[in-house]
Amino acid sequence: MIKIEGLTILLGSFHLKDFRIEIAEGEFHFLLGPTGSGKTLILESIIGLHKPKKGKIWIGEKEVQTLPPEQREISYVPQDLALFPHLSVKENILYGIRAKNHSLKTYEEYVGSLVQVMKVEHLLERYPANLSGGEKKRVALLRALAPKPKLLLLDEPLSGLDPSIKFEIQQLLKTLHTSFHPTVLCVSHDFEEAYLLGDKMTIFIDGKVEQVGKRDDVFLKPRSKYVAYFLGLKNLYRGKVLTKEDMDRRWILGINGLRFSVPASAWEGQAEIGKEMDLYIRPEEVMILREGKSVKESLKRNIFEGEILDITNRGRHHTVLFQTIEGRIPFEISIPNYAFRNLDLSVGKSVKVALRDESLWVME
Amino acid sequence: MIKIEGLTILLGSFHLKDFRIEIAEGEFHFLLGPTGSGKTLILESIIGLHKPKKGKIWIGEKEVQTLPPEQREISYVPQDLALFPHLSVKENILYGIRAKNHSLKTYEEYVGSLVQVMKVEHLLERYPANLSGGEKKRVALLRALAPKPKLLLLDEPLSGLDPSIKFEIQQLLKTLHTSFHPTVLCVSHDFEEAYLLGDKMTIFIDGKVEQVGKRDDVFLKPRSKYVAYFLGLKNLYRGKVLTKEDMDRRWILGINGLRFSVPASAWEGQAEIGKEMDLYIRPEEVMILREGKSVKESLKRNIFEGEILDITNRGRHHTVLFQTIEGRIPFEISIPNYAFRNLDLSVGKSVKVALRDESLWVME
Amino acid sequence: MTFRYTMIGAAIFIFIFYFVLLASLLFSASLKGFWESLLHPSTLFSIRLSLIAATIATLLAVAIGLPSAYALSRFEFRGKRIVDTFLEIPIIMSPIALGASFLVFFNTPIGETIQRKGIFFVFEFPGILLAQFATIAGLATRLMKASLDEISPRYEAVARSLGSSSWQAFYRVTLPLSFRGLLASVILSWAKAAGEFGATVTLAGAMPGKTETMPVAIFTALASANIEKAIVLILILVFLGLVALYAVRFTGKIYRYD
Amino acid sequence: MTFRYTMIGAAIFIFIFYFVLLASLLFSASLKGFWESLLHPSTLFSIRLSLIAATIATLLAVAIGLPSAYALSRFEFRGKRIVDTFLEIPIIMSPIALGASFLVFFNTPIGETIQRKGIFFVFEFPGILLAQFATIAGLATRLMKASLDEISPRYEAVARSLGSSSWQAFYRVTLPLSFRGLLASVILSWAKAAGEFGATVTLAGAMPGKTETMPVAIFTALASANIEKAIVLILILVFLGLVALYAVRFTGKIYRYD
Amino acid sequence: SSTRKLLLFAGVASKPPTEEAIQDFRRKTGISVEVVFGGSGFVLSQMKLTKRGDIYFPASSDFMEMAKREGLVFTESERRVAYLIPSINVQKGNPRGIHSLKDLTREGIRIAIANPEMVAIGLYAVEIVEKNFTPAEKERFRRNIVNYTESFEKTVNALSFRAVDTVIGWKVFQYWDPERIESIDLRPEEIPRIGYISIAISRFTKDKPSAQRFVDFLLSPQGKSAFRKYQYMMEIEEARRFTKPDTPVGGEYVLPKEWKTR
Ligand SMILES: Nc1ncnc2c1ncn2[C@@H]1O[C@H](COP(=O)(O)OP(=O)(O)OP(=O)(O)O)[C@@H](O)[C@H]1O
Ligand SMILES: Nc1ncnc2c1ncn2[C@@H]1O[C@H](COP(=O)(O)OP(=O)(O)OP(=O)(O)O)[C@@H](O)[C@H]1O
Ligand SMILES: [Mg+2]
Ligand SMILES: [Mg+2]
Repeated sequence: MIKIEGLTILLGSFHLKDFRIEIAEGEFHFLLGPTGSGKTLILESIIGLHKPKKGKIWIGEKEVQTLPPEQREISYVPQDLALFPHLSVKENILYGIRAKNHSLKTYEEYVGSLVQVMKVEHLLERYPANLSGGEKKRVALLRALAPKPKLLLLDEPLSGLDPSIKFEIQQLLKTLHTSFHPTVLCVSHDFEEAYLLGDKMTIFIDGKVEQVGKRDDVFLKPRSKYVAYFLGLKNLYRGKVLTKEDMDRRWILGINGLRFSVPASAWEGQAEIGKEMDLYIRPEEVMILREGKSVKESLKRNIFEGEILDITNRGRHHTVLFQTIEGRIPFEISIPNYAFRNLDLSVGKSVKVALRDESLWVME
Repeated sequence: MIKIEGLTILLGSFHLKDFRIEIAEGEFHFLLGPTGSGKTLILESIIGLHKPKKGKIWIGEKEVQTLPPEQREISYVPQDLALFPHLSVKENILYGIRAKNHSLKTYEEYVGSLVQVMKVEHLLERYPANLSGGEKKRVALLRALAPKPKLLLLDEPLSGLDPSIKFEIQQLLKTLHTSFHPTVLCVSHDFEEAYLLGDKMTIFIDGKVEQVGKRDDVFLKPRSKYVAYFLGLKNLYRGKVLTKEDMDRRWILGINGLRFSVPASAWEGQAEIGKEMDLYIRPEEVMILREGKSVKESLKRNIFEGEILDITNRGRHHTVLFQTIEGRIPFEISIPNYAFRNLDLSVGKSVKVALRDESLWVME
Repeated sequence: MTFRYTMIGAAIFIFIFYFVLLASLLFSASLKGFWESLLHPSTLFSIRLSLIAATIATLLAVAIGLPSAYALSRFEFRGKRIVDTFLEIPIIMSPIALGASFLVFFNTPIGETIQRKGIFFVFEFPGILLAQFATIAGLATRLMKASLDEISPRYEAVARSLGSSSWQAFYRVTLPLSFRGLLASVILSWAKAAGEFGATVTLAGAMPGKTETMPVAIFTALASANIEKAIVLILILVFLGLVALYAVRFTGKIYRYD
Repeated sequence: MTFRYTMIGAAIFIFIFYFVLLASLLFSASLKGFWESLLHPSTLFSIRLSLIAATIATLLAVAIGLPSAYALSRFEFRGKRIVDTFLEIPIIMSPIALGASFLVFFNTPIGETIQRKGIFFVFEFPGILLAQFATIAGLATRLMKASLDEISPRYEAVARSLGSSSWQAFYRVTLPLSFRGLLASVILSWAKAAGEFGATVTLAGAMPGKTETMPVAIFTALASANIEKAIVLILILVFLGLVALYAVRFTGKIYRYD
Repeated sequence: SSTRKLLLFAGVASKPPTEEAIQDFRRKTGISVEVVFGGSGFVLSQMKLTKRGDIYFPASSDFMEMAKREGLVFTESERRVAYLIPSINVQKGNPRGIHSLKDLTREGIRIAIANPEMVAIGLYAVEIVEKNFTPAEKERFRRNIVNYTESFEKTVNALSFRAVDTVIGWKVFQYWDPERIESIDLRPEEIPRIGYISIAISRFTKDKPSAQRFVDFLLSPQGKSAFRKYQYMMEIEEARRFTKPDTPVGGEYVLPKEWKTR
């Protein structure tokens, strides 16, 4: 649907080199990067509002980088929405169809169903100044979708919203995508947002594409420390491959004298013995063992003894900061409230934890 | 430490009547409200930058509403930080001590320890323009704390940040509060932030204080539908008290023909039979029963049969949309990934769920 | 609150300063002389001439200034800073010097050719337009640029992504959005054109019944020792200006932007 | 991209328009006459007088305009809109009308008392200051207000919460932060004061060696039919103005604000 | 050409009679005259710069001398139109009690004269002072001068706006603004010269015969009547009533060095 190659943007002190991305028809693709990483500039280059230094852009079969924005058939919802304040909601929505001199007739049914899905029937005669934040977002999305664009670009559609409105818009975007299957490229700096809505995502840090993939591929298998850090992942440790076992199906990773048994599937490449790698322990997959309770065979490989340093109640779950006795490796463990109530934990208490295979991931 | 009574702000079309709040010494108090609800205006009234229509403000024993801001001894960190761009980090930090003509000597040790806790030693000679977002926040906090204010006001200190920086600042605020115990009033529209950092909070919707309390009192026991909605809580249902049982220790709440057994402790007041109330089911405390597995006696009171309508993977956990067969009541259930893997759920599957007592809360 | 009162006091001082000036004009005018001077054909001619000339000059300044303002507000191009600097030429240049420069220019071979082959400016109506245009073009461009700067370029961006050409985005979106601000700029420029004296009198001359605009008529009234008439003319000019200023204030913003 | 080129073209047109005007002046000046006129004592006097008068008038305008600008930028007070409107009086009022108004004012009982008991303005050096002050006070206030508007009031808010009084917050924070913008406003006002003609000549007269500022000298040169000298004086004035404009451009912002 | 038009550069001070004469002229000949008014020197600059115009009619004789010197007018075409007598002009009612030339040397009298280097009446004023004052009186007189105006109509303004107490100007001033100005006649022996205003045909004329017709018209009885209405003295005899019989008309007076400003 859309393909970008070798996109190079130089603007003042900002440099972006050889950016590439590919988005399939109907895909909801997220472009994730920290603030100021150039996400908006990339969007503007795709639309044709910014002339990049270099690069090719295809939409469908057509190379578009020489076309003016109005011929690219890309709709755009900027972060500040930019609803036309001098036009009513209805006129805002119909702007694109009118601008292209298309007949309103042929769009009637489609726009009507959009209006219904977006629940804006009662707003049509109002002006943008009289809409609430969530209503504005809905109208802006509707305006962008009305002329049936080949591609829809969203610039941080969920940031800066009150949590309740945020939730509403999330739901709406989901519904919208399942009902109308537009091809969407959405920019954000919030991974959780991307995880919730996106099919695929491109993570983009310091001018470099760090990882492209399905949302779970990224979340469960971050390809680098930078990605992990960007996703807000904790419990990262540098270790070294000591040996392999179980017919090379598992490796033993040594960290501070402790031995972690990691399934080989946790790394796509081959790892020789002696190689240094980052281990990531997923907090919500660590199990705190209840005294006296039996443990499944598969969990016995990675059992560590340690002490509880801190307990934080995070409302929907608790976070326990645990530190191994040997090696003094601290890691965070996240446990559901009902489990926490049963465990009778307190700061300073000695406990044993078991690491499920799902909790382990290595990175180069 | 600080007490406000009858604060009334009229500004253009904005009206706020009789706002009151009380914050104890050393408390980390959150003022939560939706965007545009007047939080910043309240802060400005406390500082003395906005002259409210009416109202009394005490800081310590002193009534301050007639004092100019510079005599109120309140420090302020605005949302945009407003670090003085023409002063170095060091000069920024010392601004308050200098402005009051205090001797730098007496503050040396205290400021030194602040600088250490905040990890800004290496930044002292730089200018604000050359700091990263997180560094700027740290310097702004430090500047506000340096002159030992009686009260520290923070205006949305965590909004608009990249997730990784956000996390860093959260940790810092926690450390800061545990090390120096300043009295803090922090404004936010994000409950999760407040939950993580605040001791107490005031929730403030549509010009009305809806609830004041410890963070868990608010989170676990929202006093009204508005609060619940603001907290982003789902699974709210209107029901009627049918009977009481177990020596009035439990009520039976009827919703769509289903009977929910609610512990009387879930409501502070007395509820007569026939009274209409809102029931809230906490998603993370609902248990999906594994076939054939035995159920604790205490859970047997609220077991419902139904069907799975939808499953959403939210990364750190899964959300299951469940609907009872009888009464067709839909509710969201949140389960940890490891539990989800064991349950073998799929859309359309029939399951039984049990509601723990902790999952039930009623509101008027 | 002495700080506040000092600051506001200064603002009030400026107000009183200009107010007293206007008041003393009113105080000195005689009612009888007023109607007589006002209804005199030459006064009526000057009023009409000033209105027409200022209007045409303003239209010209808008025709050229609006696109310039747009270019300066939206585009980066080589020499932008120099162009921007040159907009202030009429501010730094004494009007009389401006007018004299035109006379000098029309004395050069190019200027002569323009006059011979095309329009005669010197001592003619087009000369008034040229003098007023030169005086206000910079100001008008500056003011309109400020109005356009207030309109987020995202509106145009969205309009273009929805299929509008850059022209359409300009007149369907940017223009209506900035209309009030542009109108205010235009009115202010118009008032300045209507008050232009030095350049007009130098280039177009003080020719009664031909190029004698209001300010020029004030000058000739003063110079031929007709003070009553001068005061009346000043009052009329100030009145026109105040009406224009009031119109500017009246053109508050309709739309709240989000 | 015809849209873009049309818009930029218009901007370039304005540039060329003013540029040709300046160029034709240079083209017409004779080098010999230039040095002669420039070094003539009366020219040197006019230059000195203009520099001194414009500087003092600008200082006065800043002394009163800066607090006014601050009040207009930061405070709400009754009559704010009227004050704001009156800042444009010198724009809408022809300079010659402004000067004449002063003459009228000093002819009223109050004005007479001021002159008799205090300072004589008419045909005196203070008259130059008054004329220039009246011309630039509105502009200076407007420009300085714009500079102050750019500085977020939060800086002051923070400074005050840290213990600075409103005065201290003003001069320790707001002033240094807006310094560059204020400086640019001051320079532009200065250039306008230096180029002021109509009001000065009407109020302060054109007495050589006493009240003959540069623009007045240009006028007297023209009025005594000494065109060569007029051109040279215009060139000097324009040169001074361009230096000032260049200084304005040069005072770019030092601090990036966040 | 069919619609003949003349362009006249005229001193603004004699605007009312000039306009009337132009109207009469057009009625009589069908030739319309467009006129650029202004300071006499200013309009001369305009004429010089634009190389246009048919007739030059300054309100002060010295600019005519300059025009002749620079060859901007045909010297032989100059004609005197009206005669002017210098006098002391004071505010109406004579609040400062100025009755004679000597009164101008009193302490605190504010005097304006026209710029003697540019304007004829200024030069006349200097000559009057030089001729009638002792050096001490002259010094006091000079101290009282607050302004040199760049045109003589500005001197009238100065008086009308009561910016000065007195000016040495033409006697005719009192008729221009009779509500504010009155003239104190000089004694005949105090008047060194009779002033005049004259008209001449411009070198740039393209229609010399018509220009000549206008000049002739102005000097005809009909033309003169317009000026008479405004109390101009159109014949030398009228002027002689205020002077000694041998007082010269016009002529050269070299400005003493001490009066020079440039
Ligand atoms: N017109 C411009 N001139 C110079 N630099 C610019 C311009 N526009 C953007 N930049 C710089 O380019 C970089 C990328 O900007 P961009 O707005 O694309 O970032 P972003 O990833 O969208 O950030 P955010 O999450 O804050 O929206 C920034 O450092 C910005 O300062
Ligand atoms: N100076 C002002 N004049 C008129 N109305 C104002 C002014 N300042 C704020 N308001 C209005 O008062 C209301 C409350 O503003 P305030 O900034 O206190 O809200 P807030 O709760 O801080 O919102 P946010 O979360 O967006 O910061 C808003 O509706 C705003 O539009
Ligand atoms: Mg962006
Ligand atoms: Mg706020």
